[in-house]
This record gives sequence, C-alpha cells and structure tokens, in this order.
Amino acid sequence: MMLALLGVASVSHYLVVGAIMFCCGVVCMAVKRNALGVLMGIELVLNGANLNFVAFGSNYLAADGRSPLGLDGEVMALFVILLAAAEAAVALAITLNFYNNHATVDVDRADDLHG
Amino acid sequence: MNQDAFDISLSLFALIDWHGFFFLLFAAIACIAALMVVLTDNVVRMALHLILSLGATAGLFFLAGAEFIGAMQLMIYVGGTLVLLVFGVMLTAQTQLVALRTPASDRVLAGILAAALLAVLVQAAFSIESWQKSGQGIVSAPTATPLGMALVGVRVDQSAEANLLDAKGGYLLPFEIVSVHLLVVLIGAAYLARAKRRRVPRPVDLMASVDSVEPNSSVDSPSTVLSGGSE
Amino acid sequence: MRGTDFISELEASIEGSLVGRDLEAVDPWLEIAADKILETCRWLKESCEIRFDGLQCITAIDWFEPDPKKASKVKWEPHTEVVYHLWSTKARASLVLKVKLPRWQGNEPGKLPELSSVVSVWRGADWHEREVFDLSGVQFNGHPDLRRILCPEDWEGYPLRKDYEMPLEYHGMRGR
Amino acid sequence: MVQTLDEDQRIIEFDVRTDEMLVNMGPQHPSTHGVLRLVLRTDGEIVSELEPHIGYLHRCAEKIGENLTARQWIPYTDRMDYLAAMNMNLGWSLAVEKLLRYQVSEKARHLRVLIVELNRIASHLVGMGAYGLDLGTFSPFLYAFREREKILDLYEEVCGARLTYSYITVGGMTADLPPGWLQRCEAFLDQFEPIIQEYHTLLTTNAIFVKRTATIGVLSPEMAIDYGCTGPVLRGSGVDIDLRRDGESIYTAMYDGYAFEVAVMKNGHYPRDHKYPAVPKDAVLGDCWHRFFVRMLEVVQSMDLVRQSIDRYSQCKGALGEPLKLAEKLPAGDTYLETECPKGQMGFYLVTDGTPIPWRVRARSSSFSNLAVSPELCRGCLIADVPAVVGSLDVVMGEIDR
Amino acid sequence: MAEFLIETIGLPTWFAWTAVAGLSAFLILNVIAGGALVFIWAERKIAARIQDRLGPTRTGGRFGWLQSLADGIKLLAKEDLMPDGADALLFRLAPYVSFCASFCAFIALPFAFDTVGQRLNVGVFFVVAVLGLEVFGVILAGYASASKWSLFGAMREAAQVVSYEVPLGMCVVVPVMLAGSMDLVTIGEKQAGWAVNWFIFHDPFTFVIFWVYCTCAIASVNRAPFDLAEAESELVAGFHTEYSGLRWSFFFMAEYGSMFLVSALAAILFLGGWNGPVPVSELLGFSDGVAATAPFALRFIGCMNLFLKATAGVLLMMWIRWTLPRLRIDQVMTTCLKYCTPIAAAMFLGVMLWQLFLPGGLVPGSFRAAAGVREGWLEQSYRKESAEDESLSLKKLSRHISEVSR
Repeated sequence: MMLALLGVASVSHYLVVGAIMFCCGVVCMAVKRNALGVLMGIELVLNGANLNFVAFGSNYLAADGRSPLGLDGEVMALFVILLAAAEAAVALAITLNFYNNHATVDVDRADDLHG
Repeated sequence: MNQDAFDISLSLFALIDWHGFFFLLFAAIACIAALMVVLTDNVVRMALHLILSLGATAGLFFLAGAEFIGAMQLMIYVGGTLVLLVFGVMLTAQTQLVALRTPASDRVLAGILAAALLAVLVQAAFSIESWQKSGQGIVSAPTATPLGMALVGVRVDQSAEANLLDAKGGYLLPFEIVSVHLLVVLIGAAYLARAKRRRVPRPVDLMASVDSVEPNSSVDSPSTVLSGGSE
Repeated sequence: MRGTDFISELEASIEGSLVGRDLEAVDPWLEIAADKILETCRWLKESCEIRFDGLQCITAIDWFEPDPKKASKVKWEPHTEVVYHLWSTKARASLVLKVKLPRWQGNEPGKLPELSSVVSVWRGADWHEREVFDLSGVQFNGHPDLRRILCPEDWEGYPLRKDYEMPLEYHGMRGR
Repeated sequence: MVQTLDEDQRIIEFDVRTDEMLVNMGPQHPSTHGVLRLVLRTDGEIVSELEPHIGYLHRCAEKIGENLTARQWIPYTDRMDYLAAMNMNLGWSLAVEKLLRYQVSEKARHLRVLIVELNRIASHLVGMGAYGLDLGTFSPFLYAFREREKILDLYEEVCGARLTYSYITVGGMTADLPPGWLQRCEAFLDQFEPIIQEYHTLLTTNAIFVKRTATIGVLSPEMAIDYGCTGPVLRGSGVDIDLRRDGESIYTAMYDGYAFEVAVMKNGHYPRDHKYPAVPKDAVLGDCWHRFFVRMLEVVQSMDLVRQSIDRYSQCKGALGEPLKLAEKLPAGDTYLETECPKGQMGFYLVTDGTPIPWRVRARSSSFSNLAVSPELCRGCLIADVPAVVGSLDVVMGEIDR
Repeated sequence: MAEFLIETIGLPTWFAWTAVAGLSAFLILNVIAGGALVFIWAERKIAARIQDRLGPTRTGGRFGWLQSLADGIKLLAKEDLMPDGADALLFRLAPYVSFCASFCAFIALPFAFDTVGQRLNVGVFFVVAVLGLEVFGVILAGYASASKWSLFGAMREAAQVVSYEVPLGMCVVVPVMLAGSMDLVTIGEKQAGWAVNWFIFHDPFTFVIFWVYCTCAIASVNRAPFDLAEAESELVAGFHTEYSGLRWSFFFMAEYGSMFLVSALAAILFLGGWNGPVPVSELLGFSDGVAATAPFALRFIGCMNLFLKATAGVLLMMWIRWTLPRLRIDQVMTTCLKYCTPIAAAMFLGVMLWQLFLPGGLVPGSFRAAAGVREGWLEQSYRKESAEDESLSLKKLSRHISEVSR
C-alpha cells in the first residue's frame, strides 16, 4: 500500500503540494476576470509559498531532525500570513471602490489609465 | 467471513501510517480545492473552495509540527481574511458578475504555462537529496514560545539558557515594522471603504411644537362646534 | 367662536361652498358643494379660527334602493353622499361636512363620481380615501396613490354600494 | 405614496453601492401582530421605504351591519379590536344611544366604566407583552398574559366569554355582576398592583429596552394630528387629548365625577400620582419609548378608575335596567361618536332611515389611522426598528381590516 | 490511555491508538449531542420556570426529560425541504460546516488533567480559531438559502462574529499571560489549589476581564441579547429560516456545542478549570493531583468539576436569554468596539502591570507558579515531560508500526 510506504512525509512532498497551490494561484490570477477571483489567486500563491517556509523550517520533517531554516521559517510564514491579511484588506477596499465607481468587478474593464 | 481476508485487511490497516495518511488527506484536499478555485466560475463557490484549501493547509502546518502557524492560519486567514472576502463577494454578487468567463484560449495558454511552471517546481522539489528523505519525526520542543520570544528579539533556540539576552538575530524590528504596517493598512482600508455621507440626524425639538397644540382653556364644554350653538 | 359664526365666515370666504345645513340634527352638519370641497377643507384647516387640524373619518353613503317596489316609496333621489368628520385639537370640537355626488358620473354606470382629494390638507386622508374608493367607488382626484386598500387589487365592484352583487367566483374560489 | 416633506427625509448614502432589496415582512411573520404585510424597500439593513398592505382580515363588517339591527351588530364589534371587545361594545352602544337620545341608569354607567377600564388594562397588557416580544424578550409577554388571564376569568364570570363578550349592549348590559365578583376584582387589583413594578424593571427601565426604543420612530405632534393618530400614540407625542375628558358629552358624562389625570407629558413631566420610573435621558417625546410608557401609565390610571367605579357601583341603589329591544326602531338621521379605546379613538358612524336596521354603518378604526403613519416613522430606520415602531403603534388587524 | 492499553492489556499498538482516537471522537461527539439534548431540555425547563410555566412535564415520565429526544426523532422524521432557488450543494453543506467547527474545537479542550482529545501547546488559540470557523456555516446557509431573511442573518452574523473575535482574543490572552502558556492543560493546572488561585481572583483586572469575556463569548456564540443572526421578531429565523429537520437540528447542536465550549473555556481560563475550590486531594494527602499518573478517579472528579462550571455558564446564558431584550445591530457593534475592546485592552494592560509590580495573586504567595511565569517557556519547552507529550503520539505510532511491519 502506498500509504504504508510513504512513512513520514518529506520536505519534498510539502514542496510539491506548495508548488501545486502556487501554480493554481498563478493560473487563477491570470485567468480570472473577477477582481475577487484574482485576489483569491494571490492568497493561493502566498499559501503555496508559506507551505515551503514551514516545510523548510520544520524540524519534524528534516532528515536529520535539525531543519536548515529552524525558527526562521516559521517566523517568515507568520509574516507572510500577516501581510497577506493586510493585502487582502486593502485589495478588497480597492475592489469595492472600483465596484462603486464602475458597477463591475471585471478587471478587464479597469483601464481608466489606458489613455 | 473469511478469516484470511479479515487478517489481511487487519494487517493492511496496521500498515497505515497515520502521519502519512493525514498528510495525503490534507494534501489532496488542499490541491484539489486549489484546482477547483481555478476551475469554478461562480465566485461564491470559489471562495468556499479557497476556504477548504487554506483550511487543509492549516492541517499540513499542524502535521509539520508548526502548531502556532497552523492556528494562526485558521484564525487570521480562514477566520478573518476569508470572511472579509466572502463579504466582498456578497456585496458584489450580482448575477452578471457571479460568473465572469475568460476566453478558452486564455485558459489554455495559462494552463500550459502553469503546467510548465509546475514541472520546474516539482523537479526542483526533488532535486536535493536531503529534502527527499523522510523526517526522523523527532518532536522538538513546541515552537510557540520560542517564536514569541523571537518576535520580541530573543532567540532562545539559538543560544544557551545562560546568555539569553545576548542572543542576536531576533525579529523585533521586522515585528515592529509589520505592526506599523498593519496599522497603516487598517487605517487605509477604512479610509478607502469609508462612507462619504453619513446619516443626517434629524434635529428633534418637539417640546416647542407641543405648545402650539396646547388645549385652549377658553373652550369649556367640548362638543361639536355646531351643537354648541343649538343646545 | 362657537356656533354659526364661522359658518358665515366660510360663506364669505369661499362663495358658493355652502349649499345646505342642518343645525338641529343629532350631529349638525353642513353641506358643501362638490367642487368646493378641497378649498373649503383647506380654509377650515388653515384660515378658520377653529383650526380643524384633524380628519377623523371619511364615509361614503350610497343612497340607492335596489328593490324597485321600495324604491318608489323613498323620499330621496339616488345619490352618493360623502361625509367628512373633522376635528379640532385646539377647540376639542368636531364638524361634519357632507358632499352630495351622483352615483355614477353623468349617470353612466361604471363611471365613478369624482371628488377632489383632501390628502394635501390632511395626510391622514390618504387611507380613508382609498377605503372609500375601494368599498364605495368614489374617484378622488389628486390622490397620490388611489388603489384598493382592503380588497385585492383585482377585485371588481364596490362592495358597500347597495346594488353590489358578490361575484360568483374569484380566482377559482366560490363566492356565493 | 404621499409626497413627503424634504426635511423629513434622512439622507443615507453609503459608499458601497448596494442594490435595493424588496422584502416582504408578513403576512406570515412572527412580529406583524396578525396578518399585516409590510413591504420594505431596504438598502442593506436600512429601510428606505415601508408600505403596509392591509385587508387580509377584511370581513365586510360594515356591509353586514347594513343587514342587522343595532343590537344584533354588537358581536361584530367584538371582533374588531378583539383585545378590547368591551370598549368596542361600548362605542357602538353609545353611538346608538346617542341617536336615540337614551340614557342608561346610574348603576349601568358605573358598571360600564368598571368593565371597560378593566378591559383597557387587559388590552395594554397584551400590547406591552407583545411589544417585549417584538424587541426579542419573551418572558414579559407571558407575565402580561398571566395577569390578563385573571381579567379574562373575571369576564368569563360576568358574561361567559373570554374574548368576544358582547356584554355591554345598546341601553345597558346583558346581565348584572354575579355575587362576590367585586371582591374578586378587588383582590385581583391588589395583587396586580405590585406586579407593574416588575414590568417596569423588565421593560420600561431596562437599559437595552431603552436603547431599542428611545429616539426611534419619533412622531411629532403635528404629524400625529395630521395623520389622525389617536390614543396612546397621540399622547405619546405629548398631545393632551383624551376623549374620556375631551369627548362628546354623552361619553364624558359616563366619567362624570371620576378623578383621573390624562397620561401625557406636560411641561416635561408625566402626572406623578404614582411611583413611576423616571423618563430616561435619551428618550425623546414622541418616540417608541414614550408611546409604550403612556400605555404603562394608563394601566395604573385604569386601575384607579376601576377602584373608583367599584366604590360607586356598590353604592348605587336601584336596578341596572334592561337593555333596549333587539329590534328597537331607530329614528331617521345620522350620528357619529368616538370613544377612547385602548388603541385610540374608535369612531362609529350610523346612518338610519327610520327602520330598526341601519342604512349605513361605519367603523372608524384607530389602528387604521395609527398604522397609516408607520411609513413616515420607518423611513431611514434599521430593519430591527420596524417591529419596534410598528409594535409601539400597537395595532390590531381585526380593527384595521374590519 | 493508549500507553495503558498497550502496556497493560497488550493490545497491538496500532489498534490501541486507533481505538483511543475513535473513543475520544465518540466521547466528544456524545458530549456535544448528549449535551445538546440535556441543554435543550434544561433551556425549556428554565425558560418555563422563569416564565411561570411548567415546561415539558410528560414525555418520559416526570419532568419531561425525554422531550428533546422525542423532538429529535420528530426532526429526523421531518420532510427534508430545500427552497427552489437554493444553491443545493452549499445549502446541504452549511449545517455540517457549522457543526464540524464546533466539534473540532473540542479536540483541544481538556476536560480534566490530561483528559483531552489532543493536547496542543497552542490550545487556547486553536479553540478560539476553530470556533470562529463556525461562522462559515452560517454565511453559507444564509447565502445558499435564496431567502432575503437568511441573507440578512448571515451578514449580521459575519459582521458580529468577526468583530467580537477581537475583544475575545484580548480576554483570552490574559490567562495565557498569567500562566505563561497557551496550553489549556497548563493553564488549568496553574490554578490548582484553593479558589483564590483561580485567575478570576488573581487581581481586580482579571475579575473585570472575566465579565468582558462573558459578554464577548455570548456574542460570539449568538445567544440573546446578541442573537441577531436569528432574531425571530425581525428576521423570522435568520440564517436557518429555510432549514428543517435534521439539518436544522445540526445548527442547533452546533449552537449548544459552542455554548458549552465557551463556558468550558471560561471555566478553564478563569475559574480554575477542573480544580475544585478546595484542594481536596491535596488535603487528603494524595500526590499533588497533577502528576501524569493521576488516578482515574481524580480525573473523573476533575471532569465533573469542569462540567459543573461549564454547565453553570450555560445556565447563566439561558437566564440572560429569557430576561433581556435583543440589541440592534449597530448597538451590538458599539458594544464591541466602544466598550468591550477598550475595556479588554485596558484590563490587559492592567494585568500586565500588576504582574510586573505585584507578581502573584491577591493573596501573596498563593500562586505556586507566580515566579515561574516568566520562565514559563523554559519550563514548558524543555521539560522532560514535554518530550512525552501526546504530540509525540504520531511519531511513536509510526515508529511502532515500522517495527511491527518488520
């Protein structure tokens, strides 16, 4: 059975999950026309990155029980979460403002500066 | 019930490594939900899938021994940010905006690029030998307290107990910067989404107007006006 | 300020408004010309010494005898009478105004008699006029929102008219 | 809708562009006091427009009245304000008596005061309890119903009915009081009096209650009069009118010799003949709190009146007198009479052509006019204020729809 | 417990762990479901008694104690309705999201010393965070119901819960600061001894903040006078207007589950947790009652202690519900932002200063751990015992499995 063979997950496994989330986020940012969808893509990207930080910083996952990043990984993850929250708040405020002025959340229509 | 089959299933059950099992479970939820975020057009469903994905990520954090970060993820991300997001979704959820579609060609192009990116990343993930080895699973001390100390500038994990305060490499300055940043963002967001005109309170001064309908004392026997003459 | 004083004032201010009166009745009343009702009401509320600032009630009475045998015996001509009960908060006094209208405008069945709305004088008249329109069939000109109020909007006929007949069926429900 | 005054329009504009929403409150809704339907146009939580839709309980009472004799119509008056049916009976009976220029015996007069004032207490208890319910507290409702139940028990002894009494009738009452009833009534009053303090604690002076009702739905006296609002709604706006004192002589004569002070705020004070809680700082004359408080004061006032009438009634010698014949011939003519009912001034208009059956019967409902002002009061308030405002008007749909 | 099974009875390791996990889940589920049954019955009886009524009297013999069970059966048998325009998936999902959040929070809640589903060193944080997720079920229900009343309820709930998390977090931080740990087991243990050791009596600030916590907790679980999301006189039934039958009962169970949870949290954070007001076991000369080998009986008594305190909290909520009118949404927000948050912040500051200048409780020296607070992290992180923490369990398990499979 696959499960049994896996044992404790390795850093690589976490990296793969992080990579998948990251790529989904990138596609989301690229494809979505809804501003909120783009925002969600950003959240996904940040989370994918976060997963990497935690994986590298985890003693539990490290092969020799001593992670290369140590506590720094978690601290970075913490900052990323905080900044993502801040980013979401501002982006949402901008989106709502945009919605008020244009009655849409379609980012393709946000071309006021286009000239 | 065949005894052999029972034994086999029991032993298979015994083989399950719960850590691996939960890792697979959370990883699968996180990845599939993330994929669904991309594939769904309905913005409310997207938000739901994002919640699932981020919640499962919190589970992965717990599995990696980062309990504090996991709880943080649940509280700030899932609890706070996403409620905000759902708010935004609902405020702008008009039928024509719920499902905005992109041309198929764009989607395909983005898909190809993402697949290429994913391939590179996965290759990188497996490129280093030590990353591939399963962890020893050594449970180190809980990280919440050292993390908190690190944020106020004391790195307890890098120095001996004796000279705690000499330890360098704390995160006091970044912590302060982030705090100020958050404050700025808070004010900025409130400013951006503020109400431009507020409720105009209606001045209530009724006592003055009551006087105008005070009873006229000259009317002694109230009755119909006309009958007053005829009675 | 009591009795008939203000009546002469009313006659002087709005000529031709007062067309009849009965001061000996249980509730003495004044009869106002149908086309002067709005003017009269506004005068009574704003210019009269006893300010009739409240409208208690508007009633329409259908003077019509559907039974032809009895109809020959009645003393009155068939008509609709609209009765206004006014009230003065200051004087604690009330006043009855009556307006005579034809049952149908120009004796053309189906064409409602018309009368000026007094909503611009008393806002409380709004619902009362709607009720009179709904149940007795009087068209109030100048009413901001003259719709049926108690009966459903698609109801036919005016139930408080004497010749009203309950519909046999309403949206599949048996009426009689 | 009626063109509204500009200054009354509270301008609310939020930066977030939101779509207006039409919401149906009722006719099946927990807080609409029967089958009232309110259509709200809301912007988020803020109500920009409210329109009451009535008529769900229309029973053609006026049309029925054109086919019955005056006394036969009494049970139909019961079903108007079914919470204060005695008052309805009285209003109609007095209107007919006014047309007949008939005067009931002294004993019947005091008995009528006793009965209708007791009914006023019962009606206000329901109004108070249901208002608590509107604001989200359930217990006072049952406390109020517990006391009302005792009043209904008393009524049951008197006339056999608990809701639709048909007790007061044209020319008197259908029966005299059963023996020992007065003592039981007094016992009720004695045990009820301290309980009012309980209501004040739970509602009138409760901080949350005050927050929910003070400065909400402020009705100016001019607007109240303009809309024909009456009763506690009018008095809650500080207009000193009570038909028991200011009404027509046939009605005021009933209260001749009774001492009572109209429950209205004069010069910033309510009559202080009892221990009432003080008016809270943030309450504005004409708001929901004042309308509620006026009702609470009237409960005490009615208790006083009941006590007085018990004294007078028991001192009265002589017979109660028989009511008029069922098919008493009515003189041709018309008359209109308003009485002070718990919900406001209830008017009955009666047009006769000389037969025992009236030509036209009209009931002018106080709740009808009181409810008509609700769109004005609810403009710009929050959704949560709608039940608070409509509840403070204390409307009864049976009376509105007739 | 798993070690006990393995070592004493000799069960296979994997089986022991799975069985213990299953048992824990089962017990917690029973606490919620059984608790909901009991609390609903209690609510009816209490409401009835407050209102001069009798409440249920007949079902199940006396006192109507089977009433909630009968209601449950009725709910099971009810037709499962879904509005026409509803978003079917989300509509079906929503009650379970709510219930799961309420259930998951119990994982980290200790019922007595070490009697906990999973001891987490960020226990408080975890519980508060997971409890906050309950709002998602409500939002989804409101959105998916295709009813305006539901949507109103959902929006109110979202605004309310998110706002009240701020003061609630501040209140929770105070005991964390006093105990020097976020681990609920540690926080509870620090309050062992006489009742003066309870954090509520630690200093005047904690006494005040306990009541702030109570307010915020009531608000965050949506009980009157903060039950705006389901305000029946305004919003018919708010977010669960369109629900019936089993799904509706899941919302109810989630509500009663969270009520019990916040009460238990209050008990652990401020009221001494599983420690009685009198340290009976110490007086009787048992070990200090905190050892990992605490006999089963002591744990059971601890459980009862906590249940008693938590139930008292729940009853308090019921008492409040049947007494007070409901606040309006803007007043709820004002209460949170203008009163609760500043008071909580001030009290937090006060407790901090008190700790600096007057370490220890009101009764000097009564706090065993008073001096150890600052070094709490050391004590915590490098204690020998912590290596044997239950967080080890997964690792141990996998090691055992690899041995077994070889």
